[in-house]
Amino acid sequence: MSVPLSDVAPSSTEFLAAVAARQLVGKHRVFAGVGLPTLAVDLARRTVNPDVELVYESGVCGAQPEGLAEGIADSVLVSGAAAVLSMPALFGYVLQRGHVDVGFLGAAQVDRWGSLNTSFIGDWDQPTVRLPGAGGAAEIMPNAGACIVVLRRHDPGALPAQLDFCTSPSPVRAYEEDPRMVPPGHGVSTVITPMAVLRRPDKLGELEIGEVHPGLTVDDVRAATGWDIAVADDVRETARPTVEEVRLLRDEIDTVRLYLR
Amino acid sequence: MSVPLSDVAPSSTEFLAAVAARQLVGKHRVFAGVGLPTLAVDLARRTVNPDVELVYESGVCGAQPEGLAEGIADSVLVSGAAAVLSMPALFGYVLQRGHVDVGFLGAAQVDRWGSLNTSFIGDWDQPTVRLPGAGGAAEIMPNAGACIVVLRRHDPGALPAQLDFCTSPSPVRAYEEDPRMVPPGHGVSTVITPMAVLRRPDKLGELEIGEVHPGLTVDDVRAATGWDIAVADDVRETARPTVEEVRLLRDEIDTVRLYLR
Amino acid sequence: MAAPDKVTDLSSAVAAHVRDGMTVALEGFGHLIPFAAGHEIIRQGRRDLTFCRMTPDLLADQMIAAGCVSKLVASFFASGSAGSLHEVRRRVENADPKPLEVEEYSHYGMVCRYQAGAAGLPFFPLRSYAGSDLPKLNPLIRKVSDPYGGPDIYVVPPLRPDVTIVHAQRADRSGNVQMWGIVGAQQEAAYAAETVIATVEEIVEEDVVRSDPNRTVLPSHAVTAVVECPGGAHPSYTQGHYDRDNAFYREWTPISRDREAVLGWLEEWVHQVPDRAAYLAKLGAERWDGLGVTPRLSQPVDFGRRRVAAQEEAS
Amino acid sequence: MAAPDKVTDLSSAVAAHVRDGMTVALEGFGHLIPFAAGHEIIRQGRRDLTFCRMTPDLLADQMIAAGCVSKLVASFFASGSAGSLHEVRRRVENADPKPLEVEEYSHYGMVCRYQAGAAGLPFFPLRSYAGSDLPKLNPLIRKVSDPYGGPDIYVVPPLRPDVTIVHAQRADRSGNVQMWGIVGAQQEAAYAAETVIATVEEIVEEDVVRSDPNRTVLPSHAVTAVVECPGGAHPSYTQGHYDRDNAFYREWTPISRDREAVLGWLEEWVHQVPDRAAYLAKLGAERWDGLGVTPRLSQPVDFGRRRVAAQEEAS
Repeated sequence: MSVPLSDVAPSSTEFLAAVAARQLVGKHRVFAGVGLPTLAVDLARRTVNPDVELVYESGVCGAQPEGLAEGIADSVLVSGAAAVLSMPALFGYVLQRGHVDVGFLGAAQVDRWGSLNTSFIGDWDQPTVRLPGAGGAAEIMPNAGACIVVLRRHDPGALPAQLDFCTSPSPVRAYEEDPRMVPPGHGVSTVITPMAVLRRPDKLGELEIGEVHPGLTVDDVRAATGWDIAVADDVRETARPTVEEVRLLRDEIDTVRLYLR
Repeated sequence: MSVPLSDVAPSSTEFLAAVAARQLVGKHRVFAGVGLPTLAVDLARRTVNPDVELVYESGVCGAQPEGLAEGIADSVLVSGAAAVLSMPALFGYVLQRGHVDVGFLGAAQVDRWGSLNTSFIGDWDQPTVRLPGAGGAAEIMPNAGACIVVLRRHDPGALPAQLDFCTSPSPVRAYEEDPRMVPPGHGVSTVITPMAVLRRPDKLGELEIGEVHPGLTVDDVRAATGWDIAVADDVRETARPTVEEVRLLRDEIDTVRLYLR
Repeated sequence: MAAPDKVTDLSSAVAAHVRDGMTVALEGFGHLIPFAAGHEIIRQGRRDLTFCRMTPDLLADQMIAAGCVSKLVASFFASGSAGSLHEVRRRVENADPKPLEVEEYSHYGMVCRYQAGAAGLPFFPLRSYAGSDLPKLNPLIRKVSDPYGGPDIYVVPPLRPDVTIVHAQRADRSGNVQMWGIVGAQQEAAYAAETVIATVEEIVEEDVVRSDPNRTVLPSHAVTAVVECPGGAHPSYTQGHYDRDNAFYREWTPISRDREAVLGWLEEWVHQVPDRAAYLAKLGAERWDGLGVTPRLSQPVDFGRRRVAAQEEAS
Repeated sequence: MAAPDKVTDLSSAVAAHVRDGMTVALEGFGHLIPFAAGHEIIRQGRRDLTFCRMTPDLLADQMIAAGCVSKLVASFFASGSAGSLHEVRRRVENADPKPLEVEEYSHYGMVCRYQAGAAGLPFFPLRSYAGSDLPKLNPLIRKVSDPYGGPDIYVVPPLRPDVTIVHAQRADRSGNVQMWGIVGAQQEAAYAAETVIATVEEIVEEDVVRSDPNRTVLPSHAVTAVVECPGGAHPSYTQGHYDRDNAFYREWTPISRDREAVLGWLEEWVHQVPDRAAYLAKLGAERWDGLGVTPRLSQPVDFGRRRVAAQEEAS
């Protein structure tokens, strides 16, 4: 008997959140920002990983929100939480000490090594676009066990051959600066886009195409990527979300359509 | 009309505590250990400096103890205190940041520069006496505005020409290691002994005899000191405690004779 | 022991302590953001401030648009966790109407700068930045070698604001400040500063504070001035008092896109408003009530009293 | 979300996590000293421990006399704030019955070592030791140069215990530990360790802990095992539960002077006693009651609930 699958578009938030949730199998502690990661973690709790624990940049641990959080510092995350830590404790003792297994990150640009740009598009001195900057991503990248990046675009602009600026470096760039400074974390292990799931199995290696979303081909994905991206030997089609996963997202997790359209 | 003076012995705790209390005129924040300093601060509050605030090594600020504290971590200091800080905050943000005006210290040995030994008598490897060690004194000495040392002995053993070990260094020793490492604090400004009050007016200077207790001469004090100690131009006799100061110490501050004999 | 009374009003506190050209930190990580104090700085027309804030959100957009700020020291430039700060972007992208100097770190880099400032240290080490372009962008991010034989490690310099302003739930008159919920890096930002202004929802009796000394984030020795300023964090929130005005944040984005609209908003909501009480009145009871929360009290803990002491008092 | 249950008994926790030759920290600065855990380590006959404790007081005297400890890492060797630790002195002064290795710092040096261990840093800087003999005594105290042009500064290396043991007022079953009163450097000592055992006066329901998340000093992710152990800090104290047994500290000094008396005491009060409950029973109700305190409750603070959420529940 097969589980009924949903036909939501691969570019939809539901699809991306469901794919992201599956990455959390067996993970204990997730460092998540707001938005799609929140949906993914909530969905994972209701499906593949009921014990997954969320840690927020704001210092909140073991939150049990009574409503959907609008932001990582939302008061609903604090009321009834297991702990609220100061930022020196959160960034120093929890993150830098190595208590986080998975970090969710967003980015304007991701390169082949999984380095991220969240600072500038164009020139540093007078950028075309001033992006939000590092935030905690520069800490999450080296210190979390591994990082998952979710992109809402898949084109050579978002996945360029060369970053306009490296905000949060891959271990590969740390190695280039000084082999002894390679951080404990794996860096980006997975990039989820509207077209594919990219994997980076080797800590010092490149991203490769691991899964291609339904209706698309490997060549579509390669054509939309800014460098000549490798293809995994076991490349396969991305499993669609189940009808149940989509129902949970729409009817139980984001009932107010805060993140879902 | 003159205030009636007490005839308690200069070697008595009452005498030393009264002399110590007078050193606190105009000081805001005092870092005090237990014992005689506690008596001195309490007496100062009731006489020369009602606003003086006590900070304890244990992290307690603005204590309003309902009983006489037996130790710097006594529960009576915590109940009703204005704040209890973690040790990183107490030593880092309060002491090292420079919020303490006066530190009270004890020592087994004090040298001419006001460096202290609280670690070893005799050889470091197999000492004749293993003393308690640095504790917080190594932090109080460089970071408090100035330090007051109370000695229960005045002899060449307690005031030697050469320390067996320098636990808490005078700015003079810091200067000898590296002139740029001279700490913000003055170091020891005053040493109160059963015979005299020694002063160190110059941050990089030597202790000198500032006051000689009643019944003793400058020569008595010099003979009991382990080096050829200088004498202040304005050397005078130490003012005796008033009858009222002694009454406060015995009948209001240490009614249970915890520190007074 | 008569502790000094540090209570004053906001305009007096800002007039006394915030001067043109100063380095000023207004901290609060998505919670307890001192908006009322920022608006008072705008009203008093301060200029050339170096504005320090980990997350310059729309408070930064407002203070920069008002012309108070010549330099920003920060780690994340966004409205809440999403929207753009268009005033900041106009300055940085087009120098419109004039350039804005930006000194940029990561979040932990800013936290470490405050820790170094608070502890009187010359630098603070952190395990970030290896391979990043940030040290190239910001030459104040440097490296030291590990005397124990490990790899080099990056360090940041101390941040020592002339003035740090924080908002909290309560304080006593002598300036013992208590806050709960998300406390961010406020203790560090305050201890790092020369002068500290704390705006609070309520000034309480000393015995309220002293019933729970572990709740005190800033002891009186670290606080220069205390101001009672209910609603002082709106449109951000104060845990247990009022919730975040998310609609306000959404409304800001279109305003932020149009410099004239921003200036119009500042004229209407800051310059034409004498103080926070008038601001809240203008906001209206309905909107304000809509941000209210229902009680969820902490269970009390026992600090205990020594029997002898208790008995003495009884007798 | 079903959080893992970390509750166990003390003998199981010590048997599972404390092994011969380990580096073990038992912290608590004059408050919440984990005596019961130390006695269990003695009962189980652990050997060659590197014992880390800022203030090795009579707990150290006892564990060293029992033969558990081959090395001490500490900053102040005294009973309470006064009396000598004669077992420590016999070892250090006369190697009687055998030598004891001592690695010595100042208080802040130890705190900085725990901070470096807790934050995964290679070293931690502090403004102490210039001109002191301590760096000559302890070559692990080193200097680094300031990349911003200031003078050199001393640093200490991280302290990373295999096991840290702390005592606290309460925890929930998943290991969220709450303490109040003097908290010392326990948060740092715990985060610095690989394994953390928390003994507590009482295991409470999750909702007690969650009613006040700011009170949590150690979140469950930092705690390996939780043990309910009432009276576990005697003869030191637990704020709000029982006071320090000052008479016991005074009684210890003469015992400490005579090694045979110490061994006799250990036989009677540790080896012949199965657990802390039996220890307290042996101590006697009268003495225990004499240490009791009368209530002095913290005033509750409001964390608030979002109206929508509150209403949903109501409906």
